[in-house]
Order: sequence, then C-alpha cells, then structure tokens
Amino acid sequence: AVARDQVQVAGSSTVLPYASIVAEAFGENFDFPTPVVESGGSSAGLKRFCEGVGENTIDVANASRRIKTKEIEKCAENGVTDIIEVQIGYDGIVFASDIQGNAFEFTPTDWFLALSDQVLVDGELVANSAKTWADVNAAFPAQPIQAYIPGTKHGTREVFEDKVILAGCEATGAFDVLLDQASGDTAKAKKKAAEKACISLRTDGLSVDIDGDYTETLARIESNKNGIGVFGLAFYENNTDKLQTATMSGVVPSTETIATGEYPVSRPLFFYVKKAHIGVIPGLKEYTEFFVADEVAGPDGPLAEYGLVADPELEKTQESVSDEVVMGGNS
Amino acid sequence: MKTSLDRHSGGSLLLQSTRTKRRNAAETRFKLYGIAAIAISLLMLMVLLTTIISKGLGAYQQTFITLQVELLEKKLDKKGNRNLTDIKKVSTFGYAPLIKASITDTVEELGVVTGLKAKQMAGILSKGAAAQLRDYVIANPGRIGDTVQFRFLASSRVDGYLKGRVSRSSIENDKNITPEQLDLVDSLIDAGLIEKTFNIDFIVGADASDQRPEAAGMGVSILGSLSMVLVVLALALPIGVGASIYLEEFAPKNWVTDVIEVNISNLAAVPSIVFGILGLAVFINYMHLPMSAPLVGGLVLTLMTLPTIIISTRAALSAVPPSIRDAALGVGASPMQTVFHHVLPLAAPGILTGTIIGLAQALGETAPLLLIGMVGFVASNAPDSIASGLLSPNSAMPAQIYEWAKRADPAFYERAWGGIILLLLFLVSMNLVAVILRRRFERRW
Amino acid sequence: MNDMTLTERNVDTKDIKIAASNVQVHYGETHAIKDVNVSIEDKTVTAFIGPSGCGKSTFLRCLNRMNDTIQTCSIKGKILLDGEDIYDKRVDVVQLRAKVGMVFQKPNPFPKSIYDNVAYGPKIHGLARGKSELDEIVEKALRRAAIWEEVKDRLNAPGTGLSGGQQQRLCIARAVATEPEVLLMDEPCSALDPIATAQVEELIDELRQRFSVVIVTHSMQQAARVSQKTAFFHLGSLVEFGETGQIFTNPNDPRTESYITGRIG
Amino acid sequence: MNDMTLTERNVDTKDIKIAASNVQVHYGETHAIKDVNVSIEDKTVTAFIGPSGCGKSTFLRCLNRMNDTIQTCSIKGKILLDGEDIYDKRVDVVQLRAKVGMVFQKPNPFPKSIYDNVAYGPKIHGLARGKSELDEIVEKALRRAAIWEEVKDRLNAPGTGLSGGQQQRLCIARAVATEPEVLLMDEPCSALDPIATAQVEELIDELRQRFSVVIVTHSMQQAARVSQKTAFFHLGSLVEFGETGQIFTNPNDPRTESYITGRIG
Amino acid sequence: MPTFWLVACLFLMSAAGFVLGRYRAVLSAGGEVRKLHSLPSYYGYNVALSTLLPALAALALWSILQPLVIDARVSGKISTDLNSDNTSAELMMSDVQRVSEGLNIAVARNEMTNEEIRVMDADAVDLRGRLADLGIALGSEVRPEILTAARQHRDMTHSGRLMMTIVVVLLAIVGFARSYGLTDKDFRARNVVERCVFALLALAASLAILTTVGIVFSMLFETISFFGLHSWKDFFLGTTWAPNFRGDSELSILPLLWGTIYISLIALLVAVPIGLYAAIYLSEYASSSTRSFAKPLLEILAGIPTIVYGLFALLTVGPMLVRIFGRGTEGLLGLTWMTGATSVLTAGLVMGIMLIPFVSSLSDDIINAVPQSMRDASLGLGATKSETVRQVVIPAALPGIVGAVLLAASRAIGETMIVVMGAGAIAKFSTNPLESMTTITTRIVSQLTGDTDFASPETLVAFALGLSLFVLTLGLNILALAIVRTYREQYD
Ligand SMILES: Nc1ncnc2c1ncn2[C@@H]1O[C@H](COP(=O)(O)OP(=O)(O)OP(=O)(O)O)[C@@H](O)[C@H]1O
Ligand SMILES: Nc1ncnc2c1ncn2[C@@H]1O[C@H](COP(=O)(O)OP(=O)(O)OP(=O)(O)O)[C@@H](O)[C@H]1O
Ligand SMILES: [Mg+2]
Ligand SMILES: [Mg+2]
Repeated sequence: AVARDQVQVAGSSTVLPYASIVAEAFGENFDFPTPVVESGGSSAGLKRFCEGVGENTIDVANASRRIKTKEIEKCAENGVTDIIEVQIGYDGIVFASDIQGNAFEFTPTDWFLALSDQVLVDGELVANSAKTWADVNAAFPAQPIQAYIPGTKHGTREVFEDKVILAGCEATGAFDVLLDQASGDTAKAKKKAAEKACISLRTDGLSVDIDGDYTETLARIESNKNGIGVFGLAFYENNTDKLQTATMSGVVPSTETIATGEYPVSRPLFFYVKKAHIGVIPGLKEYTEFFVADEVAGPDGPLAEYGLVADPELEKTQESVSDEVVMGGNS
Repeated sequence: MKTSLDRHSGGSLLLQSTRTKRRNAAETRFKLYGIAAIAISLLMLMVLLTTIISKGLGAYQQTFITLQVELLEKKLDKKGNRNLTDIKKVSTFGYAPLIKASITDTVEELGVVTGLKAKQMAGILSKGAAAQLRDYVIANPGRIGDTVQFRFLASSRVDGYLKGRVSRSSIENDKNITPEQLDLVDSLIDAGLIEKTFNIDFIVGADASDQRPEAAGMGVSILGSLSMVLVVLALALPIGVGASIYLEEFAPKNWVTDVIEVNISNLAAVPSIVFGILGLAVFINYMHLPMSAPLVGGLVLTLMTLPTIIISTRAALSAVPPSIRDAALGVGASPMQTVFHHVLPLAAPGILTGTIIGLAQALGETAPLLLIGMVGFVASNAPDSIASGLLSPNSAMPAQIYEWAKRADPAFYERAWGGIILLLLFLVSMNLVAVILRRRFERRW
Repeated sequence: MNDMTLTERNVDTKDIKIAASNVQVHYGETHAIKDVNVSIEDKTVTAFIGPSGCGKSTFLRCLNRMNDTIQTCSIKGKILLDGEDIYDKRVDVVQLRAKVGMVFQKPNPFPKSIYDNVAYGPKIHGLARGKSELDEIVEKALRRAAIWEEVKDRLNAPGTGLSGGQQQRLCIARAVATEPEVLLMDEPCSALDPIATAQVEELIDELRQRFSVVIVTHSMQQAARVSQKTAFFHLGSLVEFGETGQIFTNPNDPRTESYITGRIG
Repeated sequence: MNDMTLTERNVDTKDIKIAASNVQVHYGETHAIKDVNVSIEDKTVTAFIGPSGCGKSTFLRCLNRMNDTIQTCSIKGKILLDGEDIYDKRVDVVQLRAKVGMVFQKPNPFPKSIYDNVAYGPKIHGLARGKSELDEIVEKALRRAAIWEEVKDRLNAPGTGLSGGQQQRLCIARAVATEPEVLLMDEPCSALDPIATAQVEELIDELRQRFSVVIVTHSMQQAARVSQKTAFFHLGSLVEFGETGQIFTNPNDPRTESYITGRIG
Repeated sequence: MPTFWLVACLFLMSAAGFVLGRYRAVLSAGGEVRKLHSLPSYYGYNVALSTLLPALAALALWSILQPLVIDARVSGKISTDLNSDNTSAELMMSDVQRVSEGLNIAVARNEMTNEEIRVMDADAVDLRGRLADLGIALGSEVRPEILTAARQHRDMTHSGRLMMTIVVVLLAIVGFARSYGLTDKDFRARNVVERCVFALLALAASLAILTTVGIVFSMLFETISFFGLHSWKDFFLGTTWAPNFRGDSELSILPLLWGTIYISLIALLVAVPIGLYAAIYLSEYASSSTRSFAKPLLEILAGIPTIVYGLFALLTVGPMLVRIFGRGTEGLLGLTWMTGATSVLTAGLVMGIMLIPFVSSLSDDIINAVPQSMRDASLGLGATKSETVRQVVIPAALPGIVGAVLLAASRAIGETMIVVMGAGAIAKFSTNPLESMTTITTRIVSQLTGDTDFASPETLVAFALGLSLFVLTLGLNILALAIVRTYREQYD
C-alpha cells in the first residue's frame, strides 16, 4: 500500500463545480497535488465518508444538505467521530423557461395549483384538472402546463417541495383541509400525513421528474418550448442566451436577493471534513482553509462569480475551520 | 405422386412455376430485409456520426490572445532575492494585476477607445491566464522584471464568439460578457492579436474546472482510459478465453459446470453500476487499492467485460465442427493441443468480435467508475510513469465526457462532443487491429 | 457455330436431357475441367469413371450449378438442360436444382432428425398436402434408399448420429424424396456393404424408368452393372464417352483401356 | 476371473497387440456393440467386415478411445494394448492415440495447408529435428499414401480444397506420418479408384511388416486381398473372427456365409 | 526497484530452466527426441514453470503479507506508545509509512545517510520540510514517536525484504532442482504442464463464481438493513414506486420490473430482427468486401457512448415520435396518444439500435462457422438461399445466436443513460408504449447517486433492487440454459 498524497473529496454534484474550482486553484497555488473531487451525489459521498477512517476512505464529503443524525450515527459506528462541518454558501433555485416564450411571475400558490394532484375547489378537494397556466392564474397566458422538476433523488426536490409546493398548499388553504382529513394518533403524525398529501404531485405527464442534471432539463425545454424547468442559479447564469427566469413572489433571483433571503427558494451547501485525517493527509487542512478563504469563497471570489451565493457568515466559518471545531461541540 | 409429376411437366427453366415465383419472391424479400437491416443500421450510424462530428468539431479549434506582460518584480518578488519559496507565496490572485496592466497597455497602444475597466478587459482572457503566468515565473524566476510575450487562452465566451456560437444578441442577459468586450475583441482581431488555431491542448491537456471550459482537454483522461483498456485486455482476454475453453472443451458436464455457466450469463445482465459497488467493496475497501485509480477501474471493467467475451468465445468454440477435433485427437494430439492448435484459431473471429464488443462497452462505461471515484474533477496531473498511470487518480474518457455534458457552460457541451469524437477514434483505432486479425482467421470449412 | 449445331441436334434427338459442350472449369489457377462435351440421355444411367482427382465431382457439380457456391470456381462453356442453357442469367437456379438433384460425395445430413432430413425437400417444394402424405413420402424415400428398417424406430434421432453408410443412404433418401428429373449421385455406394449397394443399384434402375441418373463411381463393376453410358475422365478431360458395354469391352482410347485394366490411376 | 485368464494368455502369447474382451458400447439407449471379444495380432492386418451400421466404426473407435469424444457413448469391458488396459484411469490417452493411429471414415482434413495437415502429427510428437527433416517426413507420407504426385505443386493450398479421394489419401498420409504402432483405418479406400486403392493396399502391406493394421472395409475382395485375419460383425455382435482364408472359404457361422455370398446386409 | 529485479531474476532463472530442462530431456533420450514421452519443449516448460510458479506465488504472498504484519506490529506499538485507539493508530500508520518511504527516497537520492537517520532527532530536524523538498508531502510535523516507528518500519521492511528475497530464490532453486531431477525421457512432462494449464483454465472459469459471491456479498448487508427498515411486502407486492425525502415512501419493485421488461422487449424487438437480418445478409449474401467494411462499421454502434444515444432519444427520436403520435391535428396522424418526448418506445427504439451489433456481429461469426456442406446439402435439394438460411443454417447456429440475443438482452436490462433520457423517470404500470416508464437499473443508479440520507430505505433500496434483479436474471438464465439445451443441433 502506497501512502496517498492527495486530498480525496466526494459527494454532491451541486457542490462539485465549486469544489473543482477550488481544487484547481489549490493545485495551482500550493505544492500539494490537486485534490480529487468525485461526483456521485451527497448520499454516496457521505456514505463513503462514513465508511471509516483511513487512507482508503475519503477526507471530505460535499453535500447539498446538512448531514442527518442517522448518518452521524452510522459514521460513529464506523469510527468516524470528529466531523468538521463547513457551510460554504447557498445554492439558488430558479424557475426558467425558454427565452423566446412567455415571462412568468410566480407565487408558490401558482405552482401548487399547477402541479398538485388535488386542489381545493370550493372547500372540496378535487383532482387537479388544470391544463394551461391560465387555468391556474388568470393573469397567465394560456400556455400548456409542462413542468420539469427535479426527480426525487435530487436535494433540490426537497427544497422545491418545502419552499414552493408546501408553501402554496398552505397559502391556498388546502393544507388545513388535508390536516382535518389526515389520520394519525398524534398531532405530529397528522401534520406529517397532511404534508405528504400536499406534496403529492399529479402523475398525468404534465409534471415530469428529471433524474438527470440541469443539462437534461435544458434539453427538454429545447425540445418542448412550453416547458418550465427548475434550475440552479449558476446553471441559469451560464445559459442566459437560452433561458429566462421567472420571479418568485415578485423577487428576481440573483446572488444578492438570495443572500439577503428575499428570494425564498435556496438551500445551503456544505462540506464535511474528517478531523482524524487532518495532519495525516497532506494538504487537507490547507485545502479546507483555502476553500473558505475570502479570496475564494467571498462575494468577489471565483465561487461567487460562478454562481454561489456567498455565506454572509463566512468569517465565522473561517474561524471554526482554522480551529478545527467539530460537530457536536466537544473537543 | 401426381402433383410432383405435374411439377416436372412444367418444363422450361426460364419459366418459373407459380410456386417457384412465390419462393423466389420470398427469397427476394428475405434478401431485401437483409439489405434493409444493414441500411437502417448504417443510416443510424451515419446520423449519429454526423451529429457527433458536427457538434464536436468545434472543440478542435481554440482562440488565443497574444499579450506582452511585464513581470513586475515588486509584485512577484518583493524581497528581490529570487527565493523560490518566496516567489511561490504569491498566489494566482497576485498575478491578476499584471494581466490587467498588460491588457490596458495593449489597448492603449493600439489606440482603441473603450469604456471598459481593466478588470472587464481582462475578462476576455481565460481565468487560467494567471496560473499560466505563475507557472512560467516559477519555472523561470530569472525573468522577473522582464517583459515577456504570452499566448493566453481567450475566455470561452470570446472563443464562442469567434466560432459563431456566441453572438451579440445571445449575450443580452449574460453577465459573463458584455457587447463592449466583444467590441474590444473585434479590434484585437483586427490588430492580429487574437487568432483561432488548432487546439492540440484539447487532445493532450487535462480537465479544467467549470470556470475554464476553454482550458479543458481530454489528454489525461485518454491516458486513464488507455491504462484501463490495457488492464482489461491483459486480464479479460486471457481469463475470458481460458474460462471459455475450460467450460466448452474440458469441463465435466455436471452441475458445477452448469452453475458456472448460468453464473456467467447472469453476470452479463448485472447492471454496470453493481460492478462499481463490487469494486468499491472488494478492491478499495477490502484490498485497500487506491481510490480513483485506473487499476481499480480496469479491474472492475474486466469483471464487467468478462461475460461478454466468455459468451461470444463459447459460441465460437462450439461452432467449430467436432470432426476437426477428432482429426487432431486421432493423430495423437492431446486435448489441450487440439484446442490450442486447431479449435482456437478457428474460433478466433468470434473471440475477436467478443473482444471488440466487450472493449467498446468497457471503454464507454461510466456508471461503475462513479463508485470507485473516477468521475468528477479528477486528474489535472498527467501520470509520469506506468505505475502512476495505473495507481494515481485519473478519470476516463467517457467519465470526462459525461462530466462535461453536465456542466453549465455551453462551451463544455461542444467539448463533450469533441471528446466523443476522440473516444470513437480511440475505439476505432483499437478495433482496427482486431478487425484485421479477424479477417485473417476467417475461413469456411 | 459449334453451339448452333449442338443445339440443333438437341432439338431433334428428343431424348438428350443434358448436353454439355466445351465446359471448362477453373478453381482459381487450377484447370480442373478441360473442354468437356457430354450428352446425358433421358431415362438412362450415365456413369462417370476416372481416377481420383480427375474432375468427376467437379463436372457433376456443374450440372446443377452447385459449383456456384465455391467462390474460386469459374465455369465456361454451355450446359443445356432440355435445350435450355442452365447458365443463362434468366435461369432459376432453384428450379434447376429441384429438377437436377444431387447426392454428395461426403454424406452431409442436416443436424436435424432423420425424419426432418428427408422431409425437408418435399416440404420446401410443397410435395405433400398434409402430415400423413409427408409421412408416406418420407417412408417411401427411406425404403427406396434401403435404410427404412434401420431407422424406422428412431426417426426423431438426429441424422448425424448415424453410421457412415447409414448417413450415405439417408442422403440418397433425401435426394430421392424430392423426385428430381435428373439425379446426380457422387459415389453413392462408397460406404455401403454389398447388399446395401445392390439395393441402391436397384433403386437406380428403378429411377431410370422415368428419369436420368448420373453416377460417379470407382467401381468398374458397378459402372458396368448399372449404367448404359459411361464417361471416362482423366486429368480433367473427357477421354471417352459411349455405350457402357463398348467402353468396358472395346475402348477406343488407350488411356481408357489402361484405366479399366488397372494400369493408370 | 475372465479377465485373469485373458491377461495371463496375453502374457504368454507375445504377439497379441490388442485384446478386447467383453466390450459393450451404448449410445445413450442404443446398444451398438454387444459383448465383443477380439484379439488383434501384432504385424498383422485385421479386417472388420459387416453390413452398414453393424458397429464396425464404433468398435474401431473404441480401440484408441476416440469414442471418449462422443458424450452419449459409454463403454464397458476391457481392451488391452500390449497387456495394459487402455481404459485404465492412469492411461495417458494421448500416448495411446499416438500409438494407435486412426483414419476416419469421413475424410476430415484440417482447414490448413496440405503440408501442415501432414506435418502436424510429426510436429507434436517431435519426430523431426528440423525443417528439412520435416519436409522429408511429409513427402514420404504423401508418397506412401499415393498422393504426392497430385499435390506436390500445391503443398500450401488448403487441404479442404481437394477432391474427395484426395482428401481421403491426405488423411491416410497424415495418420501414417506419425508412425503409429497400430493403424486403424475406417474404409480408407472408399473414395479411391482401383489404382489408388492398390497403392494404399500396398502401403498396408508395407506397414504390416512392422506394425498392426486394422481396416474396416465393405469390399470382400479387399478384405481377402490385404488381411490375414477377418472379423465379421453383425448387428453389434462379433459373429466370427478368424483367419481370412478360412472366413471367406469356410465360414463357421451361417450368418457369415450369408453375408459373404450376399444374402444378408 | 528490488522487486522488479527479483522478478526479472526469476524469469531469467525460469528461462534458463527451460533451456536446461529441454537439454537434459534430449540428453536422457540420447538425442533421440522420439524416445521422449513428450516434446522436448514440454520438459523445458515443466522446469521453467516449477522454477517460476512457486517462487512467484511466494513472492506475491509475501508482498501482501509483509506490510500487513509489519503494519500490525508497528501500529500495535504506536497505539501502546501513544495510548490511542485502533482507528487513529491506523491513520498514524499512514504517516509512518509516508515518513519511512520518504526516508528511503532520501537515502536513495543521497540526501541522507542511514547513519544520519539512525541518530536523527525529530524535534531538532525539520523533517517535514526536508521531505517536502523531495516531493513527499506530510500532513503535519513529524512527532518523535512517529519517527521512531518509521525507523522501526524501515528496518523491519528491510530485513523482511532480505528474507523474502532469500526465500523466493531458494524456492526457485528448489523448484528447479526438483523438476530438473525429474526430467527424464519417461517423465510425463506434457501431462504435468497441461495439468498446470488446465488448473489455470479452471481457475479462470471459477472467477465467475467469485465475482458472483462478491456481488452478492457487497449488496447483501445493505439489502438486509433495507428490509429491516422497509416491509418486504410492499417491496415485492406493492404497486407503487414513490420515493420521498420525508421517508415513509412506497418502494415497490413491480412497476420497475414491468418497465424493465417492457423497454427491454421493445429494444430486442428492434435489435434482434435487424441484427439477425444484418448478420444473415453479411455472411450469406454480401460480398466479402462489403462484409469486411460493413461489419466493423456496425460495431461502432456498440462503441458510441450511451450518453449520445440518450441525447439522440431525447432530442431526435422522442420529438419525432411526438410528431407522429402526439400533437393531435398538427401531427402526422392526428393522434394525441403521446404527450412528452420520453416514452417506452423512444428508449426501446434507441436502445435497440445500440444493441444491433451485439446481435449482428456475434451471429455473423457463428453463422459463418456453419459448415458449407450443410448449405450445399440444402441448395442441392433445390432450396432457395433464404430457405437454406432459415431452415438449416440458423437452426445449426442457434446456440450461438441465442447467446448473442441473451447478451443483448442483458445489456438492455443493464442500460441506464438511454432509459433516463429516453423513457423518463416515472414508474408505473401501463401497456401503452407511448408513456414514460422506468427500469430497475436506472432506479438503482438514481437512488445510489442522489442526495437522500444514505442510511434511509430510499437509498438502501438500490441494493435490494440490485439483488432482486440479480436473482431474477439468474432465474431467466437458468430457463434460457434449459431451452438452449433442448434445441441444440450438433453438426460435424
Ligand atoms: N453418435 C452416435 N449416436 C447414436 N448412435 C450412433 C452414433 N454413431 C453410430 N450410432 C449407431 O450405432 C450403430 C453402429 O454404428 P457404426 O458407425 O459403428 O456402424 P458401422 O458398422 O461403421 O457402419 P457403416 O459401415 O455404415 O459405417 C448404428 O446403428 C448407428 O446408427
Ligand atoms: N474447392 C476446390 N478448390 C481448389 N481445387 C479443387 C477444389 N475442389 C476440387 N479441386 C481440384 O480439382 C480437381 C478435380 O477435383 P474433383 O473433386 O472433381 O475430383 P474427383 O474426380 O471427384 O475425384 P475423387 O474421385 O477423388 O472425388 C482436383 O485436382 C482437386 O484437387
Ligand atoms: Mg469426387
Ligand atoms: Mg462406419
């Protein structure tokens, strides 16, 4: 066994572009070899992260969501105990359609009415029969509904469900009706059941799950100009010649509006570092610090330029990284 | 019997009886089906190839900007003692001002009037320009203080502009480039400072991050694929042929053999990603082989390719007539000699076909590589020896293509197709040997 | 102009079934058949004799264009069947081969059941109206080829699992089952015992009542026994062709005589 | 105990090359050889005769274990070669087959050149020290099989492009080239003209000086001409085995007589 | 590179063994090669193999075991020294290894001497810096314990290597001597060598079993924990596939299985006839020049990355089908059967194209191998070429063709990219080929590469799906084997 001399990173494909920008710059500016950044999804990344401690396990896991308690437990089972959590910023989620098509100003309610399988009509829950956006909101053109939303494997889907569909569900009052109907012993269980009912989407082909990546969504919109898709902000910003974004609740998505929290649909991005590997894997500490350095992750750094919404509390993160503060607080 | 007599009384060979007409019509139809099948397949191939080539050819050209850069000592080596350690402390961010200065000077010299700020002017260059400068300075610390001419990559938008992918209307909302920048580009073209040339870096270079599509190349991943293919060839072909010989020629016909046989055809149906799971579990977690290494990739692909080679080899072996085996055994050849001297050469075309198809599959596969860490932003360091080619982290051509296809910048899209052209060329040149060999072995008996 | 006269002759002598004139066959460079002229009469058994490798099989294969399947083989000259050139472009080879059947030198049963081997021809030519009629045809063919008794209990066994002589007879049965007008038999009795040989010879005699038979044989006795006409080939040339009796008792060519008396080979 | 006596007898009668006792062969259900006892003497030509399908080839293939290659085939009984049981587990089949060569009923040349066909055996048995010696061996074998003249100019042509009789002789040459102690020939002359037949018979006679030859033939004349011992098989049983002269002139078994006189087949 | 030289040495010895063995064999027969049991080269191979194989095996084994043993001993020492638990000791070992390796390189480059290393004081020397100059990066400063351990590691490795070299060479010599001694004209060298080859062949075949065991084991535990979290009833008998981040998902294999079968079936319906007809045309009708360029061209189809097919399905075939079957009055047929570009038919058609060479190339080889005499027999009876092909050639080539089709089917089941882009990601039961569906394989990939909690049933289901698919295809293969057995025709 030859000792490994490069940092090994794996995980979320949303974080991948940022991580690779950092890795590239890191390799250019340090004497350490360029870190390896694998894609494969947050789940697979964290899974490999938690496989154990040692040369043949990764040092850093990128994730587009916070690590779950169950996962931390699994990690601990395998001896991965001291984990440093680093939040690098936010990923904005935008709704975009073909640049030649109609412009939209959405609210969560519109999306709920367009995609939910049951909507509230006169206090009654009935199957959704909307065919065009005009059916949903009279202000909209009569463009057929065709939504390309992330598949259930994507972290974006969770955000979409939470911040858009569920919000719309509550706003239309459907949530309350569903809560009444929901069965369950405790209030919590009832709420959960109602939430689940809220986010169950129609399956008649008007809402299409995209399991691939944003390129696929883009290709779908190219082949069906009526389509409206869910994209990451960075992806949109690189394809402004083909796409236009819709506003959400009147706010135009941009790094600024997301950083201030005005634009509601976004999610934090993280990476996790094995403390045990710091000091053992050459360059790990340096990589971690370089990632959150002002010139890299700051609002003027290359990451922000690429589309990352810089974390307003970057300074705190830098501190905790250099102090190697692990999750759970002790040590 | 009367019927048959009737048949013969028909007479002339030139006149076809109705039945013969019918049969000949069937014959013609049959042959037409064959031609149609070939035509459809070739047509599809042509459609695919034209798509690939028309979309990918652009990647073989790249735009460069020639600039004079003054390597200011006060920025690069404040102490002035040419100590490499100190020089290295200046990060690429520290080189940005030099570039800005250089381009403003050039613009001034040319007398171009533009309202752009220095930073925006530098925006027409690739983000890798600073790294290029820094590498040069570290390699030649003696030239600090001189003015040196550099050929920088243009940014992907400028490159696209020269290739016609980007137009003034398409960048209306683009925050990466402005019409003023394009004006600047136009005047630099007029001055002969911007030119489009053959893009050798695409073929030999390494991957670049999402911000620098103009710098991304396939070179390192070609080496990765090459290493993997070598591993696959070195392992899968002998093992596959060996296993087939054992099963087809020597294995006693009992349940153990049946189990092996069923197992092999079952392995062919195992989704490739499952081989990735296996590779991760066995080669990395259990055997502690390095992550992201082409060796592991090669091993996984070997396991994945084996069934294909075994199934085709077995079919080819069993197609060799028994009388040939009898003839060899009859003159006192051992079963082993019979197989290696007579049966195997006769089965060679089938074996080679299996190898071609198996390798094509192995060469184009991404999913299993995902789990052993060969997909993503993997290598930017080219391996320097055979051992490091096998053991140091690398990607593979299909993985590289797959990654590029996912990236946001449309310039990567073009490169993905360009990469596919390379992949196909790689495949075709590899197959050429097999195809020639196959023709030599082909015979009827 | 040679052709002309020949064709004319064909027209008035009604009983000439196959007329071959100036046939030349090359296998790549090898000149296998040199300028052969032969007329096969209807309702006659013609024997081809000659030393091994002299071109008997090659010539035989020309008669139903089986040589088409050998890529290196090229044929010049004219072969008329019932006055029609079989190498004419408009000729339907399938019909030709249905008319001119063939038993090959090496027994080549299909890797199918014995029954299917024999039934194959009748099926593709539509000679049977139903299963029972087909059964009849198969049985009759097998009986005529003197193999029925041996295989009647194993009609579903593969034809390749038979003994050499059985395979040979199976191939004869297969050829006979399609009822060709001309039957070309390339050493049909080479693997047969005397009794089976006699039975096949009987079959040949029976076939002659209605059709033509061309038989290649190495046995002078057999040639003398079954044939009315004999052609003697030597080194690719037709040396002599005539009445069997005359060839065997009073050959014109010294080479024929040498061969018959066992001096050249 | 039967075995015991047999082995003992082998020990004192030195010139018995192969002794088969109580051999039974089944192809799946078919009982092809029924309890056959035969002794093949050294330096003798033994002829196997019998109607087609009676089991001659099957029995012949038992003698060098070629039947091992047929999956459905199972063999019981004992066959001793020079006193050693060839079906013993410790027997090296390859060595056995090198000692007991075989010419198959259907000519099966390798799809290689004529030269390679013949040179293959000597090569794997290391009979030649160099290329020139190999050339000599090949030429000699081809000459002995009476085919040299026909193929000497095309030694590099494929063996499969020969005529039927030529292929047969090529296979004989191939078998002879390895110089086996016992040569099993399954109808070696079936596709040969009288002259070639005579030459092969001469070869057999020549081989007999040093080795044993077992020949299957359908020609009584040939059996009478070349063999010293004759075995008559019928329906899988060995009916009679003895001096050739005696078998042909004065058979013990009525079935033998019927066969020889052409009454059963 | 001492190992390299050792191996080279072994090969040299074995080559010498070949020559000597051969020579001795010939000598023992008095120069009469004929008197030998086997060809002289077999004696050579025998000696060569006996010299090489045991030594090589020992070398391999030693190379694997030595680091394990040394690591265990050194790390045992560290963990007592530093009083730490096992996992961190293991990590520490990487540092030890790296330092020890760095020291080796330093010595090799004459930057340090062994003497210097022995007396080196970790706190006094900037070892990290010095090693960094040599291109060995360390994660942190070298602690004294680490340096001690590294020294120990180096020493042990050195002596281990020495011992290994001795043992290996000794083994080679013993092997050589033994086999050389055995070499004699009656020695059955060929049998020994062939037994060796035979063992290798059997080993190669049994690799399949090992792979299967590996696959089952790499998925078994996760599958078990999946069934601990999710009811097997829903998995095997449910009718809905609806994974959900909130947990509580319905995860049933049945709709996926249906999609898998449906899509594969359509793909085979495209690939098998086209491939088979192409193969027949190439081997029976086409001139050899046509064949020699068309066949490799078709094989390119198998080499085009599936992502291209995916895009082809999404951007070309899908919209084309919509134009035919969708669009209502604007469309070609005035139908409204199809809504989106993704459908079972889209994916099936495109996948079928990809699979053509699997069927065509393999079948072509097998068809070509059917003896010409079979064709002659049929043609001689007056059969047309097509009748010959259909009734004689194809049946004779059937086992091989079935193999090719099975291979294509297997590939269809395992394909992901085309399905994701061509068929969509919706799991449902429907018989309409114009609707979106999805397959087991794509769900495995997608659940495995998603962002869900890796310990949740939503992710673990991938393993259960993989294992179930494995068992399912196993059943199908057993069936196929049985069928092929019955229809096997043997020519000769
Ligand atoms: N492979 C086989 N499978 C099944 N039965 C077979 C096989 N080979 C031969 N037989 C049967 O065994 C019997 C003996 O066959 P064998 O080939 O020994 O006959 P033979 O005496 O050589 O006849 P021939 O003179 O026709 O060659 C025959 O009935 C034959 O049908
Ligand atoms: N396919 C072939 N390719 C090349 N030469 C061939 C081919 N077939 C036959 N020949 C040659 O053509 C000549 C005539 O062969 P043919 O088969 O007609 O002989 P034959 O008279 O049938 O002999 P036999 O009695 O041995 O069967 C021979 O010299 C033979 O070697
Ligand atoms: Mg012939
Ligand atoms: Mg026989």
